[in-house]
Amino acid sequence: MIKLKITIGYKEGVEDPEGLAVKNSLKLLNFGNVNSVKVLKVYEILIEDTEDAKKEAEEMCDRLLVNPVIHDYRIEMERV
Amino acid sequence: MIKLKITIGYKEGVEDPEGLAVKNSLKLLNFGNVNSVKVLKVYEILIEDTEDAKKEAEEMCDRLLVNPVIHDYRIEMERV
Amino acid sequence: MIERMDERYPVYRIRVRDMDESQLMEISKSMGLALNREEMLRIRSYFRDLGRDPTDVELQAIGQAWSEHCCYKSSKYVLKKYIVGIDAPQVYLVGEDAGVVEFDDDHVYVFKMESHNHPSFVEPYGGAATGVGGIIRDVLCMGAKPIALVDSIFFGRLDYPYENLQKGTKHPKFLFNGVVAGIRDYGNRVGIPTISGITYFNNFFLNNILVNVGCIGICKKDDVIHSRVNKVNENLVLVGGKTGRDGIHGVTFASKVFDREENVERTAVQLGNPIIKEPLIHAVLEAVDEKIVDGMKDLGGGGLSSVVGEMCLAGGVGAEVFLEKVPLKESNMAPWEIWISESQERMMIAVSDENLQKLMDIFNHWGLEASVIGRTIKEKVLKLYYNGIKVMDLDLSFITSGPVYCRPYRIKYPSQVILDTIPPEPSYNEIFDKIISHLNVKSKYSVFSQYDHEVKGNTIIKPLNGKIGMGTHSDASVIKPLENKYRGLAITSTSNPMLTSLDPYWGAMSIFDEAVRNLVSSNAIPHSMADNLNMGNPENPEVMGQLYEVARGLGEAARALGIPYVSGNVSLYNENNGVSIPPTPTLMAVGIVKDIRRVITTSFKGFGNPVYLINETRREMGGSIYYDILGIESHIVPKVNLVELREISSMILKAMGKRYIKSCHDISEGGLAVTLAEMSMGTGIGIDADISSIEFMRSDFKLFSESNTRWVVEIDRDYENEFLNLMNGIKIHKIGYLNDNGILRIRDGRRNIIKKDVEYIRDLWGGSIE
Amino acid sequence: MNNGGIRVAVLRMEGTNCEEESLNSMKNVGANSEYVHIRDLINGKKNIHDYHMLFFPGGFSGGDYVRAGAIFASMIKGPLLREIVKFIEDEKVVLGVCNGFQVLVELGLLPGIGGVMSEKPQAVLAPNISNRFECRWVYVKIEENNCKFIKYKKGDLISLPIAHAEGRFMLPLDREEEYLQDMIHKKQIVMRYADSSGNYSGYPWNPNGSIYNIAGICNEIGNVFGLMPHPERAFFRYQHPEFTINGGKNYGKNVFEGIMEYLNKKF
Ligand SMILES: Nc1ncnc2c1ncn2[C@@H]1O[C@H](COP(=O)(O)OP(=O)(O)O)[C@@H](O)[C@H]1O
Ligand SMILES: [Mg+2]
Repeated sequence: MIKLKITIGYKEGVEDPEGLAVKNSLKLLNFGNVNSVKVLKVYEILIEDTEDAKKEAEEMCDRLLVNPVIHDYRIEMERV
Repeated sequence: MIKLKITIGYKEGVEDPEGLAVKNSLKLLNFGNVNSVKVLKVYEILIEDTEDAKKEAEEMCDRLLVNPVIHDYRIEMERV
Repeated sequence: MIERMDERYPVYRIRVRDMDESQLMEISKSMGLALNREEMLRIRSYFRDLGRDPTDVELQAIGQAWSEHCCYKSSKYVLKKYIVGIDAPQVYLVGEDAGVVEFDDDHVYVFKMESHNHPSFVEPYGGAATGVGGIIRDVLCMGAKPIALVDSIFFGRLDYPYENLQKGTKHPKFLFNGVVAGIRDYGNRVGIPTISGITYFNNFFLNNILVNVGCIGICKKDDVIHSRVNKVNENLVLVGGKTGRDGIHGVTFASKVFDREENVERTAVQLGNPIIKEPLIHAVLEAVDEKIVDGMKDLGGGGLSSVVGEMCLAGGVGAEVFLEKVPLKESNMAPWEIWISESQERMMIAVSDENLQKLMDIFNHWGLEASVIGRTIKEKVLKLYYNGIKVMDLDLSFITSGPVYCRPYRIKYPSQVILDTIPPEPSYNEIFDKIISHLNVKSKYSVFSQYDHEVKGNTIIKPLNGKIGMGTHSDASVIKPLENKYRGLAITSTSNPMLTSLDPYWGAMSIFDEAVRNLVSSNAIPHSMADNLNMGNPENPEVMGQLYEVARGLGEAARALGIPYVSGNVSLYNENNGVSIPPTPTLMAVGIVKDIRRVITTSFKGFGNPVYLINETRREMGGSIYYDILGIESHIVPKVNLVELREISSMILKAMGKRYIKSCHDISEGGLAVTLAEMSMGTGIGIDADISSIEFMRSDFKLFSESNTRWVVEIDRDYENEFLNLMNGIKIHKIGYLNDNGILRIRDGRRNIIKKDVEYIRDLWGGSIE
Repeated sequence: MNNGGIRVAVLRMEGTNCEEESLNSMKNVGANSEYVHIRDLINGKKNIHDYHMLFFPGGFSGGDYVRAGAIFASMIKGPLLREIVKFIEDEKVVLGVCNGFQVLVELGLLPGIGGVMSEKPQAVLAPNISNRFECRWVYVKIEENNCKFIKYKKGDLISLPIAHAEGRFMLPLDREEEYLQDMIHKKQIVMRYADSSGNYSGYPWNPNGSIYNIAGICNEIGNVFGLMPHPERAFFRYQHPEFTINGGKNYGKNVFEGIMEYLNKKF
């Protein structure tokens, strides 16, 4: 089996209301030293062994998980 | 500055509807070899340098980011 | 050719006076102005006369003001000719950000519908969300409290093969899920119910989706705020979100043909922030209530540039603005960026010195930014400063004198060759199943159930009506806007790309007819509409021809019925790789419900009640779901008789007033068969129907024709005679009686055609559309 | 007391968006209700002890980012929790609807096993099993309960609207049975999702996958009540989806009337 780990976040310059809200809340909770908050999502996908896991992961991103206009993503793989 | 990376996921045994939904969608998209999907959330928090960043991160989890009934979390730190 | 004006700040002078045409066009392109040759020449000659060169800020401001979005340069003429200025006593105020119409003696309702097509295609989630955010501001800035949202959304078919997609284009499923999620997350978070809309699939929209969102609000007559400032020395206060680089050139973006390479400008993409909007609504309404707001307008396309220019122009004053006073998200923005940024969640308020502090206190209390960024002046010019440097000094009349084009048009009459293929008679039980599970007939439950359509507790008719656990589609949704009054508003949205693509004129009439039908079905008096015209590339004369025909159809219908368009929107350049979408007008229609306790819904109510079909059925199968499924072409589309529409509507309302009618549903996509099935599903009550009394034709035409101006009504059995007397002179056909065995049975005389369990139909109709 | 009548604070912050109908519901049963921004409580401009009831309304407080109700709860936990505990010990009323219920659970005020509040949450309202926001009407059946102001009788079947994405009531897996039995024993379970005939069924009748079909619970004392359905949207019969069929029912009103009766008697 292969474990794909796809990490997705907003591109630089896309303002994320969730990150902003978390940052503001943390500040109000007296974490005064918080500078910025970025929220990422990780999909850990277990697939059967295959030749081209990387390509498959990319296709998953393309079809379902990611919009390249606003998202950056990173794929990691590991045989398990 | 210190970059805290807090990764939050469901505890073993807690059903993850989003993971299931993604899995089903992937199957419908002909990724037949998908076995399971787990969704994690990552908060990347940039804070000013401090003595006890770890403790601070834990407190953030405790006070806002995590509900211990269903969540597990992991903290990573990096000086940037 | 370009010269820096100041060492410290990025401000430039552009030497347009010395440029030749190709250099001018180069400037238009490199600065993202989207102005054409004539427009650039006009700018050059203006500055030659003035004896100086413009700054980059000035050129950007002109680019914004002359964009299609802001000045309607291609459509103004057509709109004037047909759509606007329809005389009707209910109109209270038009021509501002949203239409204002009389609700009762003390109140007006305010509404508008707007497209957000291009941004939603590039980024479905953020595009749709900011569309909702923008339309809310349009209503809010009139001083009205937003009370409901509408979304009409159009995509390619969800079963389209991935392999056939154009490179770089996202699949309809991705776009659909993203758009619905964007509307859901924004609408639900800001707490305004999304109560009505359209969900439509057709490969017309594979490469250019449509997202039309509408908002309606309610306001005391005394509280209506104009989108203008007409006093000198007023403070211009920018409230709400901060200004960032996001959304720059969104407006000029909408004036261009869609071509992926060039237009994927990330800066035009925003996600919107409902958690700023929610308190912003409270704060603005509080200020309105305090009567300290002298003028207000939302920042939409064109940002500060448009809002200051338009408010001043409308009020007959000028303004001085100090750009360094604008609160920024990023510190290093250039003055021109600040001036035209389209960052979301911002409004401009004009307030006198005397009331300024009060206004600031209100926004402070809600934890929102509010900054005085300038003042109005007597001279009708716009003067802009940035840290002491004068970066703009232009006559308002020049900036706002955008070109108006009378573009060449060619009307392609579809009926030059009339095609009307007639299929062999089908197997009825089979074709019925296909029709009821057609993507555009199926239940849209999976969409509207994701929208909180009941927040605020005022939604009386919801998108789904009937018994809990069952339920069927409603024709219009009804809300109760005032706490202490039973008077209500019915809201519906209609469109039919199949018909408007075959025949823009009759298609437009059809969607008008459907809007009226939906309102009447709910016991609402049709009152006013907003039109949203989604069209292809206007530089193509055939597309302009379609615009003329659509506008002509809509205009004639509205005049005949006395129902005005009080606001609207034109979206042009819906084109991809040289293929324009078919003309797709969408309407948002509003009706008055005299007493919400008397609303009528589409679900069948009582065993033994007789059921009637109102008006004539014709073999007009062009554009029907039936022919779509069979893959058959016909140019014979449903026509509309406006006199009949007016008269029958008023008779039905009269019958409802006398309580003869227990349920009512109009006949639209899928024809009579679908209407009966939908009425059954609400409560699970079946019907024994006989269609032999309908005009003589083959049974499939009777059942699946989409002829206009028709309704099915369930009559209270105790009032059948009274109903018949009242409807004297109108063509009505008794269809049958409601039964108590949960079966939909249709025969044509002695011939049994369809027999289905209502629960079986629900399984087909109610399944997920994904 | 009763000189200023029964005073109700409808709490709000950015994104709570059901406060209007919440306020009206209490107003319409005779309470003297006002909106109170939590900022005014935190900075001491207003005092919760001036009220008889705290109403945590529905909505998307703080955008529901992080987790539904988490931001709201974290904002008031430090500065106000002790006061709220005293408020509860005074046997005043705390009501949380939908997002408000989520806040009460995040605060550790519900279920409140072993005390008025727990240091950490003992339960959670997790994402719906359908993984989507759902707005529709459901049936709930009333349990034998010790809530001080529920007038419905055990076994009553009523219908109410829901509108949430995170409503799946869950207890810690390792203590699920223990906590559940404890709650049952102490009659803390007030209402459970059921089908139209009153049977406890799975999805879609149980709209979110809550364990034991739990829709609403109260604390041990019976004066803190949280529920996912929206009684304030079922206050008038014309709000009911069957209004045009059978005249509809206003099942939600009863909840507010019960609260008024209790408070009037008590204070
Ligand atoms: N995108 C949407 N958003 C909200 N409501 C929708 C949406 N799509 C459809 N609806 C609702 O679903 C119901 C059925 O829609 P439709 O089939 O277009 O109506 P009709 O039966 O009048 O042709 C209507 O109440 C409509 O408002
Ligand atoms: Mg209809």
